Amino acid sequence: MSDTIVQFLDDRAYYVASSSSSHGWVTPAGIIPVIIAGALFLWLLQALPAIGNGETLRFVWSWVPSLGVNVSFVIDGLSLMFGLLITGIGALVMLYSAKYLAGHKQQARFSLMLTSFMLAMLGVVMADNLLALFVFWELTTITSYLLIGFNHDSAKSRRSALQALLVTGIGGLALLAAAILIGNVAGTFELSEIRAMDNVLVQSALYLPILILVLLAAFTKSAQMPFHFWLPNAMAAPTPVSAYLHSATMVKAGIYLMARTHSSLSGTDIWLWTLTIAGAATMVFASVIALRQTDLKQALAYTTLMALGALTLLLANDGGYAITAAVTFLMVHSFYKAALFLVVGILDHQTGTRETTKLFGLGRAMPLTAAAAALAGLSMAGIPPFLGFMAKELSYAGSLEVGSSPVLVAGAFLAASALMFAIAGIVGFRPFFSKAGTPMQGIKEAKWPMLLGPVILALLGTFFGLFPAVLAAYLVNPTVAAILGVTGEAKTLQLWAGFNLPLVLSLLTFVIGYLIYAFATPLRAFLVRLGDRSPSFDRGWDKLLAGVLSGAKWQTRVIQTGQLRFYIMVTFITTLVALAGTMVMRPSVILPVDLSSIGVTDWLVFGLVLLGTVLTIVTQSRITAIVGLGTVGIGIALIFVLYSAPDVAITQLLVETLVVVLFATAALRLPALGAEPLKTRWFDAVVAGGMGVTVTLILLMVTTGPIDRSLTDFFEASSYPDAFGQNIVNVILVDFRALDTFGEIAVVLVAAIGIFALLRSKPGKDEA
Amino acid sequence: MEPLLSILIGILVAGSVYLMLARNLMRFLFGLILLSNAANLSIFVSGRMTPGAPPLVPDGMDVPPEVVANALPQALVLTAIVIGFGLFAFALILAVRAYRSLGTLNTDEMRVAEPKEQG
Amino acid sequence: MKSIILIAGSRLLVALFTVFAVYMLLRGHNQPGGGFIGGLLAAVGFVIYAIACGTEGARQALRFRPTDIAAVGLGMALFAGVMAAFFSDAFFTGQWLFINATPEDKGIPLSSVLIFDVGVFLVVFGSVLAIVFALEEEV
Amino acid sequence: MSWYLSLPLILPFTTAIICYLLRDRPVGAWISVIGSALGLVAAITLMALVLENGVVAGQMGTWPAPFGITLVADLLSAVMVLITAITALAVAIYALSDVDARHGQLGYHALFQVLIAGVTGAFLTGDLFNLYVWFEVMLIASFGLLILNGGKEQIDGGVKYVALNLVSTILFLTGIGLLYGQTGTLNFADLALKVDDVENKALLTVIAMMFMVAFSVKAAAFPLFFWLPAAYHTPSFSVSAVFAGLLTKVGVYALMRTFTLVFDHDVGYTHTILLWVACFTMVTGVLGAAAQSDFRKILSFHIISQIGYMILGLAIYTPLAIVGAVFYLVHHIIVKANLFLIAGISERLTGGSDVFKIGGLYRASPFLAVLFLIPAFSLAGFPPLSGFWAKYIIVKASLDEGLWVVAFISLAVGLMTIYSMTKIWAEAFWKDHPKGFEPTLSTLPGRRALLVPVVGLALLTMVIGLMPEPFVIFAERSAEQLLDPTEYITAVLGADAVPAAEITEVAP
Amino acid sequence: MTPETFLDGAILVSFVLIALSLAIAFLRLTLGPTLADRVVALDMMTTLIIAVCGAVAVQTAVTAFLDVAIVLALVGFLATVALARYAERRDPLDEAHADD
Amino acid sequence: MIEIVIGVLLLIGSFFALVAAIGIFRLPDVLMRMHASTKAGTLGSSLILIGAAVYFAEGVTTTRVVATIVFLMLTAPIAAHMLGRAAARNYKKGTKTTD
Amino acid sequence: MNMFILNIALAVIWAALWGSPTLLMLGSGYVLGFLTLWFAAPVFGLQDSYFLRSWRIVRLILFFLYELVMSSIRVAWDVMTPNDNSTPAILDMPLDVTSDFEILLVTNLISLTPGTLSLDVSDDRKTLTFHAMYADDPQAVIDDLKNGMERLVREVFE
Ligand code: NA
Ligand code: NA
Repeated sequence: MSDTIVQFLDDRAYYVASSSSSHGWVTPAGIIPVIIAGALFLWLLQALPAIGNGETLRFVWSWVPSLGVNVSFVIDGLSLMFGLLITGIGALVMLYSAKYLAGHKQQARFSLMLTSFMLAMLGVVMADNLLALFVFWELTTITSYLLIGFNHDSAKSRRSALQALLVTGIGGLALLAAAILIGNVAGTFELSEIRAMDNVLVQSALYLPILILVLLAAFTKSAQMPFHFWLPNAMAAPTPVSAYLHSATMVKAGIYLMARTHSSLSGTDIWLWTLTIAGAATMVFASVIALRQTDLKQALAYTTLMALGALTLLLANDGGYAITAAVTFLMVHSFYKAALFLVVGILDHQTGTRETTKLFGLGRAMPLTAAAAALAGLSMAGIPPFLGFMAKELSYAGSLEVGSSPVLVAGAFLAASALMFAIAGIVGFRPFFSKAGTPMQGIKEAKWPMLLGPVILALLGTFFGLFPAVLAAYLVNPTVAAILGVTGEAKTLQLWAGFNLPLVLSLLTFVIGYLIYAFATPLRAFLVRLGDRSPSFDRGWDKLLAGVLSGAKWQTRVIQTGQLRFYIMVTFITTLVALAGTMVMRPSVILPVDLSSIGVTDWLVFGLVLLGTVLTIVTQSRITAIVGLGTVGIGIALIFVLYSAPDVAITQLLVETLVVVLFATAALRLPALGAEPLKTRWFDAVVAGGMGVTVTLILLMVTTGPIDRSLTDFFEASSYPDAFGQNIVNVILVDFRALDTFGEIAVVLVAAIGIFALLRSKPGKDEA
Repeated sequence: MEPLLSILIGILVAGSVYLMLARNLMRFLFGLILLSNAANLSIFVSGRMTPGAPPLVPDGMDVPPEVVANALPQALVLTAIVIGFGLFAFALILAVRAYRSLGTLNTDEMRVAEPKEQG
Repeated sequence: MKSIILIAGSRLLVALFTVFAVYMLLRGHNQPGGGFIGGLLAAVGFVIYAIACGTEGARQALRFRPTDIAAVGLGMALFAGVMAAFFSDAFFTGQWLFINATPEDKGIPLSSVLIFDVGVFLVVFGSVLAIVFALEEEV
Repeated sequence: MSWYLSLPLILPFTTAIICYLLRDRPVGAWISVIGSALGLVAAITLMALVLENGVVAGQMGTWPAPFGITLVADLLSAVMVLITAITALAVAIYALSDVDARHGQLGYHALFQVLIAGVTGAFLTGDLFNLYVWFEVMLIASFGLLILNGGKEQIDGGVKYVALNLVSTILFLTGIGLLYGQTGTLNFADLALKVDDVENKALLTVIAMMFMVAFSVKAAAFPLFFWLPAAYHTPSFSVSAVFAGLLTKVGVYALMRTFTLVFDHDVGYTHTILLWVACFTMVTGVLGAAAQSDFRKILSFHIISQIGYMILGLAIYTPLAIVGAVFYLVHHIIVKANLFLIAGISERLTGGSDVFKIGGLYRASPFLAVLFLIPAFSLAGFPPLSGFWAKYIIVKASLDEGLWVVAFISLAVGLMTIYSMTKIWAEAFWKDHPKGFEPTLSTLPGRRALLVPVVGLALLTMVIGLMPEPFVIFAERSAEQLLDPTEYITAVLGADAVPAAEITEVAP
Repeated sequence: MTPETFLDGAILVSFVLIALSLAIAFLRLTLGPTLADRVVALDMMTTLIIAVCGAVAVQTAVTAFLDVAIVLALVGFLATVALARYAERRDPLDEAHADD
Repeated sequence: MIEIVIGVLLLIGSFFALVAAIGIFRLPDVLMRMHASTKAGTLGSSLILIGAAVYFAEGVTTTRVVATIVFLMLTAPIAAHMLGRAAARNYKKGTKTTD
Repeated sequence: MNMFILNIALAVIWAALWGSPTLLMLGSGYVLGFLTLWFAAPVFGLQDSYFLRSWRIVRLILFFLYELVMSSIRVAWDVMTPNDNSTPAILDMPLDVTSDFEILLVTNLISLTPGTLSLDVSDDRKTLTFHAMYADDPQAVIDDLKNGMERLVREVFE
């Protein structure tokens, strides 16, 4: 490891190196990601004709074949659409960021994380192997975490990052479980193979758990109620991140997952109703909250929630209209929402604020920004001839054909679209064109790298509104086919579909939407009052975390008490329960106990040890206890003497003597024993007695059974002839089992070293 | 003798557990000694007991002429005694050192590594 | 707490203990005894000396640091095991050399096993002394 | 053959002796590094041998099994020895900077090498009593390291550590005596055979429980883990790293060895209990971590939690589950040791270990940040790091057996692990230092020795994560060996020893 | 009565007497009252065990027990010295309470 | 015949052992008790050991027994002195002084 | 010279312990003894007065054994008879022997003989404190010891 590397990677050093070029934006850190994203975009673009023709491309690299995990990618309509959005918007956002963060001392890290995210996200939508998909899924979670916390010195950022991580983390784990179950049911992790098996999942006994797990993953990632709350908080990230991750791409990973598994999991009531209810609830709830916001970014965040709800709601169905609508809406939303986020970022960057109450009439100062905002806003508002209009029409059409409750679904769409209309005005129109307040002075138009993104995105919404057939042919139709698993279901994208119910609903949308826009301020005040009284999921999450944390603390206080006595008690009780409990669960008989061979010396020894033990226990005097221990030691040595173990007896005596010596010497430095409070000792006595009885019973069972002496027979036979020693015990120690002895003397040596160190340690800083 | 010794071991275990559950670290150490002894005796008794016949090969013979005590458990016990001594010595000196450092032998009051106010 | 009687006695005891300890060590392969017992006995002798004359005197008498003696002992024991490698045997295979061996009598045995036991002796001796000295010198 | 098995033991002992005799000179630390490097070579050689020849057994003193002591390496043993050697080398290098001359004089390097020898011995031995001896070698060395040059905290933690470990040791010893009394043998392979002939199987189960309790203390399983959080945050960082990496794993290894090879007669009872133990261990450990704010205390409780995963693998007792346990074992040693090493660097840079009272590391060094994130996210089970595969296999094994609750618990515990790791990350790395000072890595004295092992271990984590296939295949083969002991028994006792019934025996 | 049976009887009687002695010594050990009393009792017990070793050696015709006796003679001394030193060093005024 | 000698030695030895034990039990203070244990105890054990030496009647064993007795007689008084000195301090402080 | 004697003595003890007084055993015992002495050399204060007078030794041993038996019988009598006729006291006796070994011998022998128990030797080695069981006439007890045991010991080492 060379010092220069450390230095290079050291932030301060790096910052010094990079600050010289901090005024320009054409730095490696700024440009390389753009090049990568652009190249990937172009590469995907060239696959468009093939996919348009209904082909799919598949690449397989074997990764962990023994676990059935491959890195396999498939490019069909769905993944290509997502891939183009990811790389295309990615390239624009990265270009934008190159300027937005130019000179920021952590720009390089930012670029690295953002690029990593893009690649991970690309992996999610291209992966054919479910586990590979999971791997990329989790990578998006991690990179998202790091990006949300990019302003890491702010506690709010850190909290938001953690919240996002944990909520999507729950989903990630659910996805892992789902993947395993699906793999078990289908026998493969390859999604294309699973799709090819007709209804293999739906008919499986594990369908319900699989579905729940998959939806948990999708709902958390795509912020469906009740997991929505992390998304607005994620706006703590720099604006390019919000634009890219939290509106255009990552949050749609959940949508992608539902779309991807649509043909394998949908078609059941539970799929239909779960998605419908979650989608509708999210959509309506988010649109109401959106109106409450004064921060433009927050308002956009809630409309993103709304869009995600709408997409979920549409994916609940398997009708052609609904799915076509979903695909179209997904794309258009990505265009206009990314554009608007970037616009808000420009406003923030140039004016220093994102508050609707401060931003008015900037159209003159920032004409290009205003134009992009207006175009994107019109698309969002669903006004013809923008692509947003078509998406809305299809959505209404789709909602009218749902299997659940057309009135309810259409109603929800109506409410949401109207609010979307209003917010499009608030974000895309008012800051630039409203005369309701005085415009800020000295505001300049942003530089082109920042403008390029919103302008292109806004123009795309317009372009495809005018020429929907292009989009339909190359992307919408293949995507719908990929989702539904059958071709030809896609409905036509058209501006004029005749005077029908969807059109009526559209018109109604504009009227209501305008009213909301006009009365936005009083409405907001009312909603804020309402909101203060309503339960907040965000606060609920905090409470949940705090609850878990205080539960954890309580548990730790109860278990890890810091009291040695408690630890020992639990250890002994555990032992007692394990042994005595097993003796109850697995009873066995004690063979008859032979008491005839007990002689007078045996009783002598018994008495000696017993009395020594009792003396040690009852005395309040240290030295009496030590003497009592000595008695026990002598008694035990006597057992070894009487039962033919002279070596052991000698060793026991020597060791016991040393123990007494050490105790007596140590006692010179230690305080008197003192009495133990007897109140709690009865329980100790019960545990102790239980242990004693248990051990005795086990020993009786062992010793009344037969004994296999084959090892000893060998030692007796070989000791002298082969090992040249008459003391069999010693021969075992130094020859047959010399390794034991070697370890044993190592213990003795290390004990000495340890003790020496213990006593010679500096009576350090913290000692009295 | 095995049954009597089994009972004796039980008594040693009970006594040692009772001592180890005391607050005073010295009593814990007393209990430790007793428990070590009980464990050694368990091994010894598990190998069965033979009086008056140490496992020695008499001079001029290749193997013991008659039944001698089971040598293997004796070797194991011997090893265990010495190891136990090493461990005990360390524990005892640790107690001395703990008293010097912490000013108490009452384990309830030994709360430096895991202070009371912690979570 | 100096005791002239004990000091006088301990000087004699050190020698007696040491001789007896070595005796127990060497005969351990055939009679009760061996490295542990020998090492413990030798250590006990010096412990008595340390109690009588103080650890400073005992350390001087010992000349080497007790833990060094023990470490060398462990090295010897290890060497006794590794020796087998020179004779292409497994770790800790006993290597025997019988001096003056006749058909009836095996003669004087020299063996790696003895080296091992001496190692055990030294480890036990050194370690016990290190422990006792350290404790004696505490406070 | 037997020298290949002995060498991983001989080397650390030799190094320890030399280090101790030269303890007053600064070269001790370097001798420790050289010795560890040689140990690694020996471990790699052994691994190569086992990979080529299958289970390798050697008889110490050339006395035939089951009479003499057997050293035996199956794949599990070999990989544990290898990973021990890797950890040892990493920590020995780290110690060049982390351990000062004072510690060296008190015998740090010798104690460390003996610890490694003890751990290695425990992994290699094929004899129950010999296992006890190595446990004690390891234990006494850990005692010494734990209190080395210690202040109040270390002594206090040491008291609890010593007390509880001694209790477990004595239980283990008693269990050995009882098992010998019932079977008349100590050799694992022989035990595996003799246990089948034992008439009183109920009593055998009782004795098995004794071993379970004893090893569970060593492994820090619920509810016997108290000693670990009481002590692991107190010694020097290199010490706690090697403790965190290796010590509890020896307990897990012992559980895996005995409860596959010997005590497989009442799996429905013993392994069900292990299953409960595993779940409670995972949960209490991870909750304990959530309650902590000290860098090392958090990590300590996570050791417990992850021990739960390993025991879970053993408890489920299917081939895949054992694969998971083996994989987890290997992964966790690398990752956990590394995190403790990083904790040491963090303390040096920030001057504290309470994550709420330190900060600024991310700003200070993105390099260190990456080095932390790799093991931290690996520990949390994020793909594509080593921990992911470990977690995946365990979860899959539980789901395969329909153990929904167990799978749920392991996943939830994974989530809580993420929480703890991000707590460290957010507080120590992201947050600015509350006292305002800005740590710098590039001027830290001795940083090379501190960073080399961290980088090395992080790379290993990445390699396992990105190229898990050989490791999974390895774990599969070692699981096969564990569940069908024929190869093990044949290697130790010879082909004749295995009765026909045992050969055809199929793991449940 | 043959000499052999006399010897057997004598051994048995010796055992009984020594056992009795041990019991009495233990009583003193328990009663104290001073530390020195207890140590005297313990020392006495050590000496008695030496006697037991001698008797067992005769009973079993195994000389190995005499080795135990010799070791006991050696180390019993150490224990007594250590305890005596404890008794002497301990300041009775400082620790006059519960301890001894 | 030699059995009789051995038996008598054992009996006398154990008698003295008992005397010593009763002595340390009955005599009024610790110094008096030490008289009993030092003298009668040592003699008792020694006689029993001599009995064993006679029983085995071989050079090595006799050497060992003699060594044991010498050890005993060397150490027992030293131990008694150590203990007696400690006891005497309290003795002087407490009950009576002589000179 | 002194060392040489001690060394020979150790070699003899060594050979005796092995029970084989062969030249080999004596030789090895000598070597071992040499090593032991070298090892323990600082232990020995190298006083002179180490000259063996065997007949005086024998006389001392016999006298001592007689006293030991007598004292034990005396103790036995006192223990067995219920009345307490002892008059215990702690006495000081001037000490003429000077070397370590002599002091050791004197104090040990006094302890093992009737009615007396050595307690301490003063730091200047001039006074022996002992406990006497029958100190009706303290001076008589002291004189007895001086003329008996101490004289015999002194003569051995003269
Ligand atoms: Na089996
Ligand atoms: Na089996």
